[in-house]
Amino acid sequence: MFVAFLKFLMRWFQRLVVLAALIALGVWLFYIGREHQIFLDNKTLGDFKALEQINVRVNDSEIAELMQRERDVRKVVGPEFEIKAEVFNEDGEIINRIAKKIKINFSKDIMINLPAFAAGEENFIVPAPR
Amino acid sequence: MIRKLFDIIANNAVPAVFIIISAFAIPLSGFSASYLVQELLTRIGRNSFLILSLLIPIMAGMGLNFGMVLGAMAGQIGLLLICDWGIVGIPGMVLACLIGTPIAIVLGIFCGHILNRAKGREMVTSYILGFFINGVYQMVVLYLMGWIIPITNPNLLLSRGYGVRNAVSLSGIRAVLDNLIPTIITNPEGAKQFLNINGSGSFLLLQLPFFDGAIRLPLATFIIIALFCVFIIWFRKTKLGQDMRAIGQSQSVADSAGIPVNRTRIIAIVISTVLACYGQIIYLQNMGTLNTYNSHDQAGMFSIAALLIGGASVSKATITNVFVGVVLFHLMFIVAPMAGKNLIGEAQIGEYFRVFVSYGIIAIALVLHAWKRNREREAARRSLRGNKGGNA
Amino acid sequence: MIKNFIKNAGWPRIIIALFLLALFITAPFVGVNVFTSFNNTVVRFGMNGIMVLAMIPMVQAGCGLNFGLPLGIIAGLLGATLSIELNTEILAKLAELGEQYKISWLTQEFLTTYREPIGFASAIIIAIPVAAVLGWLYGKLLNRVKGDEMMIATYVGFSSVSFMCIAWLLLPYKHPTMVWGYAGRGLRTTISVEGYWLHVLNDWLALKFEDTVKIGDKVLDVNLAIPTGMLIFFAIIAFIVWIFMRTKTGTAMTAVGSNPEFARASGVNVDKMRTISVVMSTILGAIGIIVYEQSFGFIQLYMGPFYMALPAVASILLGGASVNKATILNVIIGTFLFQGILTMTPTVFNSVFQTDMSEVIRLIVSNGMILYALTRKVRA
Amino acid sequence: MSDNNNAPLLQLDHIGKEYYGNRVLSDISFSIEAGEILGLVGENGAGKSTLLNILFGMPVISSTGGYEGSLYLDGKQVNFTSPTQALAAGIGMVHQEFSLIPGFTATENILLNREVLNGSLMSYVFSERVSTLDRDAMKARASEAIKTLGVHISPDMTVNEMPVGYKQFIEIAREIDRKNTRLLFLDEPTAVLTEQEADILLIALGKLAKSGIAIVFISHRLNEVKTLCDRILVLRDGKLITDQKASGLTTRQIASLMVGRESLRKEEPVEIPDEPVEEANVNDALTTTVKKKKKKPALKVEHLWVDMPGETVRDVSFEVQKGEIFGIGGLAGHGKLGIPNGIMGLYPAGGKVRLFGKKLTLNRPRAALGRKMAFVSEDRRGVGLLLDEPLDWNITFTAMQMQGRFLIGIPHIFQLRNELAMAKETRKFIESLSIKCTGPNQKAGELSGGNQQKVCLAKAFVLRPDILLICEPTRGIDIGAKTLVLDTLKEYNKEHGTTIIITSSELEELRSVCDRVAIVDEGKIAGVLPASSPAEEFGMLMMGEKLRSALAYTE
Repeated sequence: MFVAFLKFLMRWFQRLVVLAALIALGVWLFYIGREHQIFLDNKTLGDFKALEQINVRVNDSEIAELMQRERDVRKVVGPEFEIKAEVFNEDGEIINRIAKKIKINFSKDIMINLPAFAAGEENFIVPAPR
Repeated sequence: MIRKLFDIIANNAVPAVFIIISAFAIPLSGFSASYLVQELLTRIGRNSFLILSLLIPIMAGMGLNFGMVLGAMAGQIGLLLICDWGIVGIPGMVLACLIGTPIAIVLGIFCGHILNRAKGREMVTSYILGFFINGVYQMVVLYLMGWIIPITNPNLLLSRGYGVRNAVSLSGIRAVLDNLIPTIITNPEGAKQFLNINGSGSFLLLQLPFFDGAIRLPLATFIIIALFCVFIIWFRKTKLGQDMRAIGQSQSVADSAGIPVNRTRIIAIVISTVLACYGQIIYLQNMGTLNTYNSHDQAGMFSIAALLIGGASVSKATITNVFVGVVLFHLMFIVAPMAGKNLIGEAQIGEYFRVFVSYGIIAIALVLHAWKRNREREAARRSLRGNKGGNA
Repeated sequence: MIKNFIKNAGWPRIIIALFLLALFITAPFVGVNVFTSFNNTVVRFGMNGIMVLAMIPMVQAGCGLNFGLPLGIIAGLLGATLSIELNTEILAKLAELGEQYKISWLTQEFLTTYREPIGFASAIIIAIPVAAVLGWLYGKLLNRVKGDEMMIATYVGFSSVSFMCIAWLLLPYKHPTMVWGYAGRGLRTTISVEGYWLHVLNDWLALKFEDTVKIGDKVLDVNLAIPTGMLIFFAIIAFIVWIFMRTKTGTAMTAVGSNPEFARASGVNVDKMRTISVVMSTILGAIGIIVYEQSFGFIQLYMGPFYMALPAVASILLGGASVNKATILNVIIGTFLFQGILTMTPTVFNSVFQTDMSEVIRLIVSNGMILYALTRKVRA
Repeated sequence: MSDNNNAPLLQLDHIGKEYYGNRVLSDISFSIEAGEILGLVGENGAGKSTLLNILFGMPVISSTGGYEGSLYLDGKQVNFTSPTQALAAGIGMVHQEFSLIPGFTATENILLNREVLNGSLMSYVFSERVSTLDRDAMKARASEAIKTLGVHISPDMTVNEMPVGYKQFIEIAREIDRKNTRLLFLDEPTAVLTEQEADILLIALGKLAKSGIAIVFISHRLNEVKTLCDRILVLRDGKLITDQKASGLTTRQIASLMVGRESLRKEEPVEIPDEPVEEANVNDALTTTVKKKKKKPALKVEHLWVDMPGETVRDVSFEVQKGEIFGIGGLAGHGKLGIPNGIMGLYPAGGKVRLFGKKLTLNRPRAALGRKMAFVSEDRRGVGLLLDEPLDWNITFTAMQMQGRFLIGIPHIFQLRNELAMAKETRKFIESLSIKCTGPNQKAGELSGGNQQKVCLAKAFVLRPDILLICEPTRGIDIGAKTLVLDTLKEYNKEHGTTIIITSSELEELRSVCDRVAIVDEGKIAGVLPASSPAEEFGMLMMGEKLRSALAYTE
């Protein structure tokens, strides 16, 4: 009787474990499979003046060349992406190179303020436009 | 002896007729061989899984599971949700399956209970059940989504703010499974050309010496289908499979032997519904667009027709039937409109012809089944007299 | 007492009836014109009644619900299209006959005045033999597949509709109002019956009111047109069916449905009775669709008749019939309830939720009702 | 408490059972030891199947209020509420009807739901049902079980390819394979076997018993019972008549114990007709037999065969005189019901049937009814009645369809049913047969069994038949109704001179009503006796013994 009950308990425990594993799998898939839109925004934000030109590459995507007050969007899949930027001055010379890995975790779309990003500031992520 | 020969012909009459029709229609259509092979491979990958999901209820003697559309709907709900969340690629597909599974299980259990209450008319009941659940599905998708069930992606919603659009683009998961292992079949000559253009590396090249043209093979999908076939073969060998076969042949005997008949029947339907859910997801990843209110309807009818054309009957179906059926049915499907156009100058005729064939073949299969069953019943009664009978 | 009533009527039926009642009660409060809705319900009742009536013979003879109704509808469509195609020929022939046999009333003037009713009648007269032949074949088929009638009927209906799709394209119809203009052949998907027999029954003896009614501080336009002719036609057909079920053959048919073994042991030819019932059902389906078309105004070809069986099946079940017992009263109650829901839900829901849920409700109600009937035990 | 080692394997203590107030078993007590073979014999309706149902825990019993008395297994009281429990306790049962799956092999059938499984991880996570079958081990086990029976059947043969005899062996092998089976019930296992097969089976059963399994053997072949069994129990009318060593009984004694009323005469007030009546009947029977040569018989049947499932008629010939009440008796399943059903055309039949000298077309109920024959089916609810229709329909329908009565209108063109006339006729019968109902409009399904039977009789009487065929007139109805039905028949016969053929499992009933009684055995007539012959002789005929005296009447 007691053994049977234990077996019953065991079986339900196992089922719960399997269920939990499946839910965890779902969450993980959600995490790694989500597609995000990364808005790249070369606009003045507070103290950070818009840059003359900045070329940005998100992961392996096409390079976005952004002049002053320009905005572009790139799509990435997964919780993390790499962003590489080259900042140009008026003469077309590269004055700064930045590469950074950014985590977005579960949030959907984000916007990167490039002047702030180029300045090495931490708060360069702003809410995505609707 | 002659009777046996007659039986063999009778049992394979349907595939034979289709081979003959195709033999006439293929030249009429004027399609090239490589085009046909490409189309067929695509469609085998697209449809086989759905059709395979029909096998298990047939094994359990429940006939053709017209209720498989329930599973298809569950899969579509999974797809709609991942679309809204923006989950793409293989993770998106797997997540859609993961979401669809519990819905399919619940629907399957419901369907199983209903069918247990309608023994002897499983098919017509599951057929009507499909319509009924379709109503519930429409209620959910058309009114609750975007209202109670949060849907935020404006590309999915109707302009009124709730309810899903009629056509949803599945660009995020389009052909992800088919192209997971990109494979090209071509002849050595074509292989060289291909390498020149694309460079080596990302493609698996299969070279067949006499092959004309180059076609893409959805290898990953085929691997999944092969795995599924292995699953079915394995399943037949399990105790559960054995119990289903027993129930399929005689419910009363199985019951008196202590096999839980109703429960086993429900399990059969649940398995079928869940598999149909996966099948529909595979189907739609290939298509790339979801017709929110129509895709599932056609899934059921075409799958059943294909299975029957493959030589299956209401009470017996094998994996071979599935593949023969999918090839023959879709061969006709591809060829008929063109053949119709070239023959009568009206493509519409071919369109209607293939619809007619789909329905007609199901009707004929059902008639033959009922007829045969009634004849067998009579024969069984006659055999009771034994050979001592004195009609001499 | 109440328990018994619920048991006899069945929960789904009561819920649906209460639902309809609730719709009628809410309607005035949300600004729906109840009179118009009621009028629409009556019109739809007349349109669909005969097709629901077509269920009776087969149910009574134990052939189950006639999901193969599209077969009868096809016969009706053939009758309708042929009557338009041959309209002038028929009239000319009648005039000729009038002269030849000196039939005093059959004059040119009579023919011009009654052109539309004659067209309507000829549609029915052409449809009946077609339906009889199709029904006879269909009945023979159903006799071979006893026990599986409903599923096979469904697919016989579907395949015949899709077969006719090809036929509509190929049949040598010529009449310009019916064929595609650009190709000069192949019938159109919808054909207007205006100028032929639009509303011949609806307008015959129609009662029309126009008035305004004050309810509280609201003023409602009452604009009623009761299609008396159509209702009378329905009543006549219903009476014929009623009488038929009381003849020797009708009695035998009922007995076959009730217990085929009993009927056989009493010397009744079971298969013959079943065939007769199928023929009757098919003929009624043919007449039903023509009546439907004269009110609707269009002949719908191609995939039009595809799902026409389901509403008829649901209606009779809603009216209290089971898979093997049905009466005229079931038809009347069921059709009224079903059509009532169809007319009331869109209007009321539109006013309350600003959305049209009627399609979804129709799917759930009709199929839920069929499902309920199918899952009930038929015989102990 | 009690010493388990000395307790019998199974002990029945004052077992009794009532179905809806009908007593079918009373005060049955006996016991079985391991390795013993017990023969259980009795007529149909003696209570054998009820006893088996109780022992096997069939749901029929518990759903109708359980049983009286108690059962002991190894000295411990048990009460099975489902067959599964009985199986678990080691009681096996081989039913009369095969319970085999036709498309499965012998192995699969023997091990049905007891398959040998390969263990796997999957089975641990889900349930045992997802383990694969170990076909080799299954085959080995099946072969062993078949070998125990001493027959050679390939374990890979599918059941639908097997001759009938093999199927029976497979059934038994299945019970043997159950490792814990200690007690085996066999219900008429030899009925479908050839003599040779039966012999093999008997030997196998003997071997089984030696291995310690107790066997309860039910058969009507008394020779087999006598050779095989250690002890013989005779059941009659729900009572245990005798329980003694087989060696002390002759088959003739057994037969007389089964059917014989002689020994019971003192306590039997119910259905024994008064002596004078019986006397008269004998005289009638004799005179009719004498007159036979001169008069044309009302019904002459020659070499009739009928395909009625479970009641196959193989080769039957007999004659019935005009005005006679002719009885057909015999055990269930031997074809007595097939005879009237075949004559009426309800089941495929062949042979020659002459009605008043003119040939009757078989296989067409219309033909039989058209010749003024009427039929009351044994299957009241299935064939006899329209349960969902009112009484007047039930009673007048056949007359309406066959004789065009109860109709108004122009014949063959337009005839409506005359509900007034129908109701009037029905009321007449409700009164004369005292059918308890609310009126002609009540549905037939709502009546009790006895009243339904009266409706069936009324339906036949309305036809004003020359010959009336009645099957099981008293099956499933209470005693009061029984007497009324039988009296009605007798009266009807006397008043209208109608020839009546009654088929019944209850021999006493036949003997009390009929002039002559034919006994059917294995699809053939074993003999025809005047009703006054001793019950014992009827018993012997039923058991398949040929009687010289009976043969005289058959010709």
